[in-house]
Amino acid sequence: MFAEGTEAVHESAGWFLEHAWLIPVIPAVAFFLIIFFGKRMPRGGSEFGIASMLGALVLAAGTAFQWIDRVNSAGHGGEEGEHALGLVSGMGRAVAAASEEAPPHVDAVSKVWSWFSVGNLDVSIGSYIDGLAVTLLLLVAFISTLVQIYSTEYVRGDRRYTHFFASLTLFSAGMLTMVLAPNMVQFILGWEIMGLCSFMLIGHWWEELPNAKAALKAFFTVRVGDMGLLVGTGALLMLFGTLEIGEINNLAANFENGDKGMLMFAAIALFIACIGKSGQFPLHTWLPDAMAGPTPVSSLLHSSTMVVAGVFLVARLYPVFHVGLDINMLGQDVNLIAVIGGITVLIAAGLAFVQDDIKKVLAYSTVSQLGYMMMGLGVGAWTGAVFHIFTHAFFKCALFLCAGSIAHTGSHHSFDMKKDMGGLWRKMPVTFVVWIVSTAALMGIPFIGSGFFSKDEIIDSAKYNDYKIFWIVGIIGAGLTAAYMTRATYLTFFGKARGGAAHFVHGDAHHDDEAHDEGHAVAFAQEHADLDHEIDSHAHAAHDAHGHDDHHAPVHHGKPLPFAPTDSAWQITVPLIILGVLAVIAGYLNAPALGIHWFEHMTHSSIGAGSAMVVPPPPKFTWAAAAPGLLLIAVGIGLSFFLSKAVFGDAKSPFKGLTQRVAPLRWGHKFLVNKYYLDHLYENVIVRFVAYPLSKAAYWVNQHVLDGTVNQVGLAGKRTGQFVYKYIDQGLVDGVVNGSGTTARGAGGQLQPVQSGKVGMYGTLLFGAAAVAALILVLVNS
Amino acid sequence: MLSLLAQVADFKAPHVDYHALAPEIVMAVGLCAVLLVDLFVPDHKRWITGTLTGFVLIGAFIPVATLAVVGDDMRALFDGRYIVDEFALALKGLFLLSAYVVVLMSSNEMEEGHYYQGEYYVLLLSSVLGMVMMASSRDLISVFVALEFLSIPAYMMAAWRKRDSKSNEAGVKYYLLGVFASAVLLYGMSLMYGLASSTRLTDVGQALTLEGDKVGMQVLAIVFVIVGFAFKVSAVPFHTWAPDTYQGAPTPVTAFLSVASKAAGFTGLLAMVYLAFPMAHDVYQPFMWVLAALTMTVGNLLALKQTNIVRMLAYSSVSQGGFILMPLAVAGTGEAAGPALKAVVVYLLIYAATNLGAFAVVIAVARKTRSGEISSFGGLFNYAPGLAVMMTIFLASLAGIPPLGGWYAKFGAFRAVVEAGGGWGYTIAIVGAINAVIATAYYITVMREMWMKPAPDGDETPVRVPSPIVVAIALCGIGTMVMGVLPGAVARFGDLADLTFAFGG
Amino acid sequence: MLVNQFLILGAVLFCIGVYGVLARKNAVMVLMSIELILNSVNINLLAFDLMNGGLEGSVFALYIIGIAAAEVGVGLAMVLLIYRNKKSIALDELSEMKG
Amino acid sequence: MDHAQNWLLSLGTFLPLAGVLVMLFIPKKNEEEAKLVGLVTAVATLAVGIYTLTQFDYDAAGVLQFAVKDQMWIEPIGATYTIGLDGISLPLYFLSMVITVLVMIYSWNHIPSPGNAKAFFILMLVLQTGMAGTFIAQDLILFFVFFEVVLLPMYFMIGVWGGENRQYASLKFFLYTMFGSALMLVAFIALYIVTKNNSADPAAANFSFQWFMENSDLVSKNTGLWIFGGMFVGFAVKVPMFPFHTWLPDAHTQAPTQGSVILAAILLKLGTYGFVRIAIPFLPEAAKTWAPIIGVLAVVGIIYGALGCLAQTDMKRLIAFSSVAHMGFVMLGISTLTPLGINAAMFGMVAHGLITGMLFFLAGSVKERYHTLEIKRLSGILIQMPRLGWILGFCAMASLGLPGLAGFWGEFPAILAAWNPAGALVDNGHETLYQVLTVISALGTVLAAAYLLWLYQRTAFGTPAAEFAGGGHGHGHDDHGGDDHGSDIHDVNSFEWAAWTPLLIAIVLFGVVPSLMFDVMDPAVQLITDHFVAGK
Repeated sequence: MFAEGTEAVHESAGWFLEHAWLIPVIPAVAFFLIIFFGKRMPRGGSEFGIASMLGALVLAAGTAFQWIDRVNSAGHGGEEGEHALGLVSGMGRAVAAASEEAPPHVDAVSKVWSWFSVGNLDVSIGSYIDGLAVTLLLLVAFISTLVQIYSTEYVRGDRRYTHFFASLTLFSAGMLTMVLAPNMVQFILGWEIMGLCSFMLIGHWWEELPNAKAALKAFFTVRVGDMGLLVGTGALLMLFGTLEIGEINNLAANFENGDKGMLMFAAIALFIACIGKSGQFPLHTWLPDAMAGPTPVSSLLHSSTMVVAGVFLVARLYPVFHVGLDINMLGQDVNLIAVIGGITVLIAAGLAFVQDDIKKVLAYSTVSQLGYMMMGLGVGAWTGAVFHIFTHAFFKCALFLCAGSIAHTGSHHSFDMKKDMGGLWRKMPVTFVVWIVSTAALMGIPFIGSGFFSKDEIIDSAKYNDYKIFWIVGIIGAGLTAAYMTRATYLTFFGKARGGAAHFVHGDAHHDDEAHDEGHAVAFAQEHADLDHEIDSHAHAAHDAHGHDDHHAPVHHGKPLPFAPTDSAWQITVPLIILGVLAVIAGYLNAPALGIHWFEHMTHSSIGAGSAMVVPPPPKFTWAAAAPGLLLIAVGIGLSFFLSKAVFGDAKSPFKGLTQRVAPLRWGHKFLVNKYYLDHLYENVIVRFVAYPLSKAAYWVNQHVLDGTVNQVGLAGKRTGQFVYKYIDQGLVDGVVNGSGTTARGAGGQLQPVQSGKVGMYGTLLFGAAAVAALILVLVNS
Repeated sequence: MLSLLAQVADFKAPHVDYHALAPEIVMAVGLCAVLLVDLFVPDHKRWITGTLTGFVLIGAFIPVATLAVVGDDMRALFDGRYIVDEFALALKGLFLLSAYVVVLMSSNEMEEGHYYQGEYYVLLLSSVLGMVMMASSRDLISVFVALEFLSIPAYMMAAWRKRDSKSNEAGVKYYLLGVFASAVLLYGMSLMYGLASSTRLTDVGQALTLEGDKVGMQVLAIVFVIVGFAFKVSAVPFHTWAPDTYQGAPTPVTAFLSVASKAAGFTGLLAMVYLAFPMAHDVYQPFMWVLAALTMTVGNLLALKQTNIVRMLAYSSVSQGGFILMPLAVAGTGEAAGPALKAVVVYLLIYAATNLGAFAVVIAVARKTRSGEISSFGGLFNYAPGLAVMMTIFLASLAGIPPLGGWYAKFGAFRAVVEAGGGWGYTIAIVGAINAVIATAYYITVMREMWMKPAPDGDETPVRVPSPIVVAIALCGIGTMVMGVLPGAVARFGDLADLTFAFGG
Repeated sequence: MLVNQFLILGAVLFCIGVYGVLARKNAVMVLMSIELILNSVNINLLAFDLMNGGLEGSVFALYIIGIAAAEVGVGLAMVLLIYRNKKSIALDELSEMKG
Repeated sequence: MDHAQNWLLSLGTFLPLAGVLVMLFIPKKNEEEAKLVGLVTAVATLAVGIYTLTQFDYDAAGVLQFAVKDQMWIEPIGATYTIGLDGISLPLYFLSMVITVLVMIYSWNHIPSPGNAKAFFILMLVLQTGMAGTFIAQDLILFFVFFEVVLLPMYFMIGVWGGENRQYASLKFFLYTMFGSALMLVAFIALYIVTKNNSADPAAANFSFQWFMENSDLVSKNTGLWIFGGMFVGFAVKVPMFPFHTWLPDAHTQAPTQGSVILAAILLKLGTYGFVRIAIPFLPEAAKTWAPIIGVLAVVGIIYGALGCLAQTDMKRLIAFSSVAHMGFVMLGISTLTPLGINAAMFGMVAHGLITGMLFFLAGSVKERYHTLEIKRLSGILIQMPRLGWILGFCAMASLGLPGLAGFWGEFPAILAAWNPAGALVDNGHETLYQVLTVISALGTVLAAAYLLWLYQRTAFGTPAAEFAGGGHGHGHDDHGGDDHGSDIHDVNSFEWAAWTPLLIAIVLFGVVPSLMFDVMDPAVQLITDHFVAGK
């Protein structure tokens, strides 16, 4: 039934490389095991999930090792290096800065079976292993494993514990399927499975309307982008007559005299899918809402899976985008990918400043970092972008898990930094350390954080590849990142303990239940997203009515609320520590600053090269080039810390602050005013120069224009639907039909008087008709 | 005077083929027998007349059958003025069987209504005899005589419920308009005779060439003759009598009129079209086209409005008449002549079975509900599922839904007009197709009553259907279904194409 | 020619008959008008016979006369029936069924 | 192979009628017996179908198998009794049998008001014959007859056992379809006459498909356009394509669950099947001209159906409108005239049958439990009936075209195919039009996600409305019985499981292994599309 694929398979490619297709199969099987047997297992099916992820991880590791072997042996062989020659003999841009030697070209290991063939289209299924795929495989398997372990504690006692693990496992399976995909069909398969699982996971606590709506929004927004994926795939098929990714890349890289417009169209269409999936401007609005899901889900979604799928697609089909969008062509100072990525970097970073919800800060941070990756791909820094996927996964996952850890045992299940956090660094040391390390990585602090190496390469490439605008965007973004992360760090870990962190529950406003808080947080963002407002009160009423006794509070069933903030159980801390360590060291796999180009070496062949495609090699690292960025980072940290301390240190206690200042008020109004003015000045400095013009406006635009647009589009769609239905369908089209019936009956009525029942009338009719007929026919015929 | 005598002396009795005439003879004898029996049986045994009539009809059918089996060529009698061929036999069979079903339907009606049974059957038989003669007539005189023979008893039967003013009205309207139409027809025939100097249809056909200096007269003759038959087949605008008469007449009579009488009208029309007008198609075809289109459309539109089931069926039969006319509107000569003739005959056969069945169900239901309103059919499916299903079958067949007979009838008609082709052919086909849909609307109204509405008075006691009516319904039902599923297998009527030649055309 | 005058006579009779049928409300008058039409037909037939020297027209006319008698017999019987039920033979009153 | 087991198809098609005959003699009050006979007949028919599956020669899926040929049926008009099964017919033929059995199982304790199981089962069996017959008919007249046979049973099914507005809906259904088939019949006859008159050997003319396939070049372009137009109306009404679709929402909404399922699963396919089997191969020249029109209408239908869905407040009506959109994809696939597109369309038909059929089952069960399908009033199905809720979610996902489930293989290849319409269409300069259509149809997938998820979020998520809160799971006061609406609410019962499981499995199976169907259909489809390669 299955025909062995014809793709060239190196005779000794290695067992793992050839059996990489098992990697997604294992979690997929586990998914069904969990669905069918999970409830009966002692640990509710989580053991299947974790075991499968471990299995996948082992296989992925094996694959990675064999891939490394393969690259190394190819490097020694040397004869394959000539494939990459075109790379060096480029257009003269930045060639001088090229690293010592061109890495060898290594063929991907492809193992495919015919899935189905229809018409003249053959679709295969299997695995397509190269450096890029290996990177993501390892990453996904690894992060998924950790997140699953973390989740065993985090969602313990949840009423849909088993479902949760099933979804997580399927989610990973989907991502792995996509990563391995040898052709576009399998790619879409994995892509959409992820979309489905994100829907299930974000809406995990679907009893709350906002969660359900967030899930809907996530799926729907991504689906809007998917339109591009379908259309773009169609265009690729038309252009190249195949859907095999390897062939497409080859043909695109050597695209000489085909329909260039169509290729550009395909690239744009595909990129729209990436915009939706990777939360790029202007379709990023679903991402913060998606925080409605349980924190491990946010962590998984935002680090290694789902959102990087879009970036992965661009990286995977890089020749299509590179050629289609004229990246690295002389005279092309901007291109769509870079522009979208750049805009995303800035607006998301700006937005991160005004968030109170720690997860939302991280969410916008993710958006911003994804913007970096896109921008990197847009300026030709393929390696930097892919490496940024790699490093970002570790530290972002760590950050989210930290946030979860804080909420779990630190802040009384709240994510509100202003209300429920502060001063936690003493009480949650492990979390704190991991957070600090990961934040450093995110900020791009040299040597402490892995983010430095990857981000810096993107920024440098922008500069050396003559994309000056994006170089500026990059360093400003780096500064902003540093600043908002400092603010978040300060709010969370420093200053006075507030609210939940101080073990103070705000009366009735707070239910003892994480989901509810998350729900409220999301509800804010969702205010405009309601397709139908009328249902809200209804749903809430129903919710209140049925009480909380059987609710899904993650912890309450398991153990009593801890008395004071403290680090969580080992299931949470161990993954945190591992991730924290990796957040530091992962960067050293490719540290141009230290002359390490190992990662580039391993993945280089995945970029693709050909007569129509010349990607400049990464520039040589110089501290001078990195200096502006580092300077801005430092400024960002310093300024932000200073301002945060000033603003939040006092301003968060307006009552106390006021009473303290009420007495001086009697003596010197002016002094108070000044003091007060100072507070506001700080606020206003930030707000005016950073937050207000940029963030507030962006947020406003975001909420009212973009989000509003999304919702308005939804509403408009619904209204159009109603209009079409009411007036056109039921009125016109149907009306014509019904009308014709009425007409027929009416005509019958009109005819009835003829049938008067009078014989004389009948006779007249009889003879009259005959006479008329005779007259006409006689006239006609004579 | 001498010469006249000399002619008498030369007179030789014509050769009479008694086998060919056997059906007519059997009927004539039977007619007398029924009349006599009626005189001598006591009142409470008058049902014997009905039974006897049935036997007479079957007896007359036997020679029809034997002729069909034996005869592979046509038998011309009386100098070609009376011809027995397959066409004639098919229609004779149709008339006899229809009449038999009508007898089955009538027996209880007549018996329980205390009508003059003997006379009724005698009239029925004579009318059928007229029809049987019509099928063979190939001469103006015999056509006319047959037409009157079948009509005059029918006038009386329509008025059979003497004390019911509606029945009287039905009879009088039918009579007056019928006679008037006959008179017009006769005038046309007289002109034809003047043109052809012969009453034989084939001779007339030679004369009506639409050439020479008497074109106006020819046209007038053709139009008047067609009008006469159009009245008989109740084509619009000569249909006005039909609804009133159908509604007023006793239901079995209505069934008889709407099926047998109409078929007889078409028989005469066919004879005229194929033998007398073949060269005048420029005149009769446009006329027929207009008639067909009008008949289908007006009949349908008026039927939509009806609330009385019989009146609805009356208009329905008007519109069905339009479908039967349709092939004649474009055919009659050339390639399409054969299919058109076939289509008409097959249509008549299938229509007879279906329509009679529908009337039989109406009679059966009316025995319980005592109402002719469509709404009285409400809930029939609940208390008399058999009747409801049969009625559904008949109505669906009338609507032309496969696999019931009606579809094949319509198919044949459409095929004939499409085969004739040309703008006129396709246009009438489209008109017909649209009308087929409109027709469905009112048939389905009845189905809806039966299946989906509750009984109007809530009375759901089962209907007791007398066995003759059961037999009638069963015969019609089987006929309808068999002709739908295996239309090709219905005896030899499939080969009617040869008939065109049998006419000598 | 003589025949034409017969034919014209026939036509005139026909028209008078038709007018009678259409205009008269009295059933008996209508019957008589129909007789007029039938007789116009007879005149036509005989005239054609005269013209063509055949006999068929005459035979036809004989049939028509016979059948007309039968028709009128039936017709009068019906008129009688109506008269019994309605005490009127005005045709306009026969419009119980319509539409 | 030609005449091997040529009784098999006749048996499979007419066996249900034998069951009907038996059932006629069962008194109306013996419901159990009637149901048993009906079910046994359907199962026996399915067994014949399974046997057919096993005997089918999959390597020769392009040729007719189990064929009865050269058998005259109505000699005078040249109608033959030609039947046969090839790769295009097989899936639909078998699907019709499966659906009938499943619907009967479901009906076992779900006979809708006003009862009368005997009549209900008889109608289903008659429907089964009509549906199966349509797919095996290889003669235009035979096809037409079977095509029409399904009309009346469905009319009664809607009209007698339907919802409040059933009479209007059923009448509309009936008249619409009649209108289409009347024109279709005229077109059939015209095609026959034209080929016959233009043929060198008119005596050989008959109505078998083979005759028309062999003589498709005898029809002049202009005539062909008109004839195609007639067929187009007939089939388009059945599909239904915009703007002939307005009967569908009414019919679906008012039909009993079983009726909706059969309607969605099989009856709509008669139209699309007609396009693939009859209109396009018999009139290839006309098809080239009509294809863009079909494509445009299909895409309009996709968008229009989706917009219609968004406006609905009734769950069943929403599903009904979604059929318009889905059949739009099928028609889009057909309009490309490529092997890929037509294969996609064929796949889409089966997938839509499975998925939408399943959705209608679910709607029926929801209605039975809540006595309403108002989306506003429903919520929290997942809490009260978790299993049913998950199945609903599964089907919604399948319906919106999630890869890995059957629905995807109808939509995605259709979109791919629309990018690359047949060479003949490209020659005629329609390439750009088709590309625009592709983009718009892709928008349709987004809207599909919107309305289905919206439906799902509204009905399944959240907490149950107070009026229904009495029953179901997870509330700690399950058993108070009570007199509120909620007391009917229980999760999926065993009959429902029995009826649904095969569909659910099939949705996954065909989603994962689409080659199961593509391999069967492809050879037959290739034959049809030979006419449309570039330059021809």
